[in-house]
Amino acid sequence: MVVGMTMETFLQQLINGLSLGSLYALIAIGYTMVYGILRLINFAHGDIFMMAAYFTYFGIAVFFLPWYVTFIITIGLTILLGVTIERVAYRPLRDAPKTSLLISAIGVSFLLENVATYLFSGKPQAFPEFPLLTTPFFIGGLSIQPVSIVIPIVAFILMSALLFMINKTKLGMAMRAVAVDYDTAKLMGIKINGVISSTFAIGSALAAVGAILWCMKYPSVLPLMGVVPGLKCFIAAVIGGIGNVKGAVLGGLILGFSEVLMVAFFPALTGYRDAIAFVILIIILLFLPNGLLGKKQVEKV
Amino acid sequence: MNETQNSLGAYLKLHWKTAVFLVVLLIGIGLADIFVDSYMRRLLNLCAIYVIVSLAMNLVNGFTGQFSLGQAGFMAIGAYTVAIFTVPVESRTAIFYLEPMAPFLANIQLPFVVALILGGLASVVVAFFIGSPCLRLRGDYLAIATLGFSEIIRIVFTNTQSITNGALGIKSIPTISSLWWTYGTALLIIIATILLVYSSYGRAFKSIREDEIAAEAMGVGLFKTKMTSFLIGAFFTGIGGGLFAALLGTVDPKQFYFTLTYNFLLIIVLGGMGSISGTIIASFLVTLGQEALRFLDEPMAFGLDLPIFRPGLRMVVFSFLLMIIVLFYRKGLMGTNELTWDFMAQKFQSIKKKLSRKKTSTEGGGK
Amino acid sequence: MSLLRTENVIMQFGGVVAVNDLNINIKKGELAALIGPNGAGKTTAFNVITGVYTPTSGKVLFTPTDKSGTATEIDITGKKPDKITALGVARTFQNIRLFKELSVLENVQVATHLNTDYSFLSAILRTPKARKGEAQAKADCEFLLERLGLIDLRNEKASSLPYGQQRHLEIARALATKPQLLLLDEPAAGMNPQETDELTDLIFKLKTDFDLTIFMIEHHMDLVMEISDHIYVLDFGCTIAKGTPDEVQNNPKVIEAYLGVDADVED
Amino acid sequence: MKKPLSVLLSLALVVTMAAGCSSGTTTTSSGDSDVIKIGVFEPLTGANAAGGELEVEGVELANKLRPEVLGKKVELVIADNKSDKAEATTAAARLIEKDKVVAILGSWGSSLSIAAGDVVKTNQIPAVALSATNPQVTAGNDYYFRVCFLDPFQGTVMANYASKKLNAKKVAIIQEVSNDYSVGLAKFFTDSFVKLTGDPNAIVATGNYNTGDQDFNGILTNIKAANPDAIFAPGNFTESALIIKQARALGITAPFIGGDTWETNEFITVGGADVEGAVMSTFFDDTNPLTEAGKTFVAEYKKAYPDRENIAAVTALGYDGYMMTLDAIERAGSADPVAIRDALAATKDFEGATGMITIDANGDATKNEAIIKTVKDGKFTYMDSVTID
Repeated sequence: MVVGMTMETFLQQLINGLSLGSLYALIAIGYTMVYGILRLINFAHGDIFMMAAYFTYFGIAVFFLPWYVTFIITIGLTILLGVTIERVAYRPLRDAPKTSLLISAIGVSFLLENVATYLFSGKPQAFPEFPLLTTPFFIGGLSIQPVSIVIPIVAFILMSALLFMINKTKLGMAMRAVAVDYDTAKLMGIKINGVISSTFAIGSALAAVGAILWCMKYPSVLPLMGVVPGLKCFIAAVIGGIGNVKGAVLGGLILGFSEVLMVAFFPALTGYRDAIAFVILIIILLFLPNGLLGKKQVEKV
Repeated sequence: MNETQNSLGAYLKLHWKTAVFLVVLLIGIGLADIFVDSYMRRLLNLCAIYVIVSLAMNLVNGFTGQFSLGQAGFMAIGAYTVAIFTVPVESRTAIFYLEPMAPFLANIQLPFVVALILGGLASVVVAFFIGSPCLRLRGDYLAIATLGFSEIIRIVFTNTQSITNGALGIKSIPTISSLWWTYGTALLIIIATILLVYSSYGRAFKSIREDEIAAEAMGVGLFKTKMTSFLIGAFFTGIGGGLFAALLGTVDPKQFYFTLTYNFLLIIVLGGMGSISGTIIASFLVTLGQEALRFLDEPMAFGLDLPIFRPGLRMVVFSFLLMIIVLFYRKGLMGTNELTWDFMAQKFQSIKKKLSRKKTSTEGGGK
Repeated sequence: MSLLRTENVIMQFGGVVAVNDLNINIKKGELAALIGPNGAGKTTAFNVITGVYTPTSGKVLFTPTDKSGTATEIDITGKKPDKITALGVARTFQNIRLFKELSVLENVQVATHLNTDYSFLSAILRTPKARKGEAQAKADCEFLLERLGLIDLRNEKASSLPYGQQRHLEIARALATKPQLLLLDEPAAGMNPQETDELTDLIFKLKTDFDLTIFMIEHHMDLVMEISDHIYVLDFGCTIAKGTPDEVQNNPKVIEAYLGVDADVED
Repeated sequence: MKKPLSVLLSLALVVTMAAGCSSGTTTTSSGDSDVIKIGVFEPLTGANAAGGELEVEGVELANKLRPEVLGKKVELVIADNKSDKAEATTAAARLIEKDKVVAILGSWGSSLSIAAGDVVKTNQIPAVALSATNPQVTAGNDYYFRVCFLDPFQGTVMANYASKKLNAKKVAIIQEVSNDYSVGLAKFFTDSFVKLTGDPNAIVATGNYNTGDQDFNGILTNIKAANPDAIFAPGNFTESALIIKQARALGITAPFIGGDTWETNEFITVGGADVEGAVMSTFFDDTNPLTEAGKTFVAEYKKAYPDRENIAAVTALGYDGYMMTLDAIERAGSADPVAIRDALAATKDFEGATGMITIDANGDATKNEAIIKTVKDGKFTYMDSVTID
């Protein structure tokens, strides 16, 4: 059911899809990195994202810090949170069965949500406005918020930086080694704990950047705001091939565009929008179990 | 095979403790059914439903080692089947007041038991479609895919107005209040699970949990066996969902948000992944515990106006407990053990030994 | 008559060729051995035969004899491991893969699952057929445990057994699948000479008593030379020699590639 | 082999234990004490927490003003239903069985009230819904009453407003498809608006979203293309505020209209400048109380919460619910639940803060007046009151 879709409307939808997809991509990278190294679905990632949004909210709206100071503090605190979670909830279980680790991740997610509800109440908080970034400008009938352009740019820059780090630096090499073979990497004298902590630090920092940009575009902060983006971004990471940074970005974009375009072309189905991510997930898993850019994994016998 | 073992008499001789126990249990339920008030009755009913659903989850997650998070979705299917088919025809126009019920359903009303079983079967059918792609995949993908499916089910139920009444949900479902419905079903399902787990099929489930590659090399078909366990689990969960709908008298999609599954996860982790008795105990502990911890949400706990006691604290404490169990008591209450007579006798012996040893050691210290 | 044949089997992982052009032919009733230095691709060959890996190219052919006594050759290339086991190929694992949390008896019982002829519903309802099947399976398993000297340990957890007995249990478990071909992956690994001798005897006896054909990877050369009818030598994935123990022992390629380089492997 | 059946031991143990402790608790509270307990059944955590808290404020304020009836102290027992139906039925049962309340007030969120409906009905304890506007709350239930108007009425009010005041010919609807309130209101609005305009295609676009969604650009871009004269978007305040924000960013200038749930501070704090001019129907206006009781309520509220800028309508309804129930207890002359029910059903011209309340045969308050408010300078401002017969 397409009601006279004009070129303008279509272009507008593409812009919508690009900025949403880039946000998904930013968060998906964090999932992919942790999964690549620990083979763990970090269920708490969406909630780390949520906490980052609260940190920013408190910095600007409650403590009246300048935005740049707040951003730095937010990223710092989020890194601390992510690394602490790994330290407390994942590290002790590293040699335990996979299931225990997964349950622990779910537990952390559940705990963060409940703590946030308890501390900050279930009411939404208004995220401070950044008029410079949110006041739209118009090209013809197209409305574009500057933040919608900033998001893909930031996502692209961070992805490139990350790829450089992974491929060219010593830490990146260590990460790749741990990802390929945990035990051998250990024997090679790589400091596993350090590498894993760094991974969580980077993943959390990306979640923080994602949260700041997300809230600029969707300015309300809620304890459960991380749940749905968290799930969707994990799916984005799987679509692209989990463990692969470029794949996460690709997956994020695919997901963002599919959601928006489904709404655009099938307005009657908008109620099913949240289901689309899962439908794509199942299709991908059926036909490309390793995602679009993922490598086949062989189990050792 | 020894012929006498087949006779009832011989069986009773061998398991007389269990038989006596069963009789006591039935009398206990009967007494409870007569004497408890409706609040307690509701809680006890909820406990039994949690036993059913948790047991189903443990069959898949604990015994077969397949990490599935689709409980909420399967419950929703069972619950909606019961709701749709048992709501009295005459009150349907009032309930479906935004959009009338689809004509092919509008005049079908089934007895509760039929609807309940139909709900279980419906969730088996859905489970088959979910399982076909997912059970071939690596374990952690199953978790996310089942979670996803459970969300899809909820979203579909929200949007199919003429069948499920969408967000309005269905009310006026004839309710059950007697404990016999839930406890009777729970008992049947517990017994079925025990018999299954201690059969060749149960051992095949466990072998997959222990080592997929070895299991396959021993002739255990991975996909088929996982699927069997998954479908049985879905059936039980659907039944649990149906009872849930009949207990509450109303269903709507929001009840089946995926966080509902976390309740059951907590139960099986607490009770021990792969322990039937652990699951049963934990179901009661968690359900009754959630009620008992209500004071945490009340500002006036202990007669003190402490600001830390306010709504939300209960869930914080609860999720904190889950973390503690996962981190420090990874095996839960029972591990993979069962509370059998032998097990209890052993425990009793070891405690006795410990006590007597302590005694002697203190005596020794006194000299 | 050949029981197991492979035709030009190649197994490649990315750029690494783990098994290159493997051609073996194991006759019914014989005891064949697969030897070669570490990393030669022996276990990979086993994994290809048992279906854990699908070979990059080539064929695996198995000729089981059914109940009526007729033997048919079946292409088992790329079949699922459980299907291959059901046809009559059983195996043990080099790095012991027991079901650790299950009891000794249960470990063996799992292997009888493929012969269950009743559904899970009859198992739940404990129908006479299911009861009979269960009892029969249990009796079979206990018999096997008796044969492997594990009967007194039947209720212990598998993980609590000492190493040597775990290896025995692996064999018992494999036998419970009622195989025609038994693949043993280093059954004597980690055993002292006396245990190895006992194991040699045991393997020999089992072979006759259960009418087995055995294909075995082994590093203990004494054992291999003593009981094998046929030996295949693998190096870097290639078959460098095959023949009777005498022929292989005197093959210069083998001496150079294997015995010569790594002489202390015999210990 | 072990004796697996003996696993069942645990089950019996706990059943008997539970049965034991339950019989212990029920005997403790006796019927003829000198307090009358009234249950307050509200979501204090979860998605509906904000609304629940506002209603509790109203009930507590009323309790402070009138703490006694029939010479006995009235004690409020507050139960959190966690915005969750399963919890709701347990919480309601707990209020009745354990706390021995004689009447129940609440809950914010029609579906939670509906869930509790069977419990109050079978236990014969009267309940008064405060702001639950869904017809299903009282339908077929002799024990549920309410002090607010119903969704069909509210939908008609807003359709009239759109058609007559805004002169809208074409309207777009954005509904929260997972929220019964939103879906219902959208439907009643549609029916009424189509009837008013006589144009079956008067609704030019419909967008659905789910609770918790944050991105509405896709739906809004479609709506922008349909170019409506007004947009009706009943739903949760959080999502609604975001919808309006994103609409304005997309360059949509059509006015937004909605229902009573918008009237919360969060709607304004989240929506900021963009929700200026948004119009909604509601139950009560603190600057123009319709009755004497309304004036008293406003004065007392300002005394109790001097720093609050405005008073939510649901708080006034909480106040009314409590006062009406106490009035019924007084008229019944006893704290017997069934007598209270009968007295509630016979309520006629009770002067509440939100207007005169008469309970009709369905148990609903017959109110024919709604208040229309708009957001002006960051405040909910009285615009109009609409009477429909």
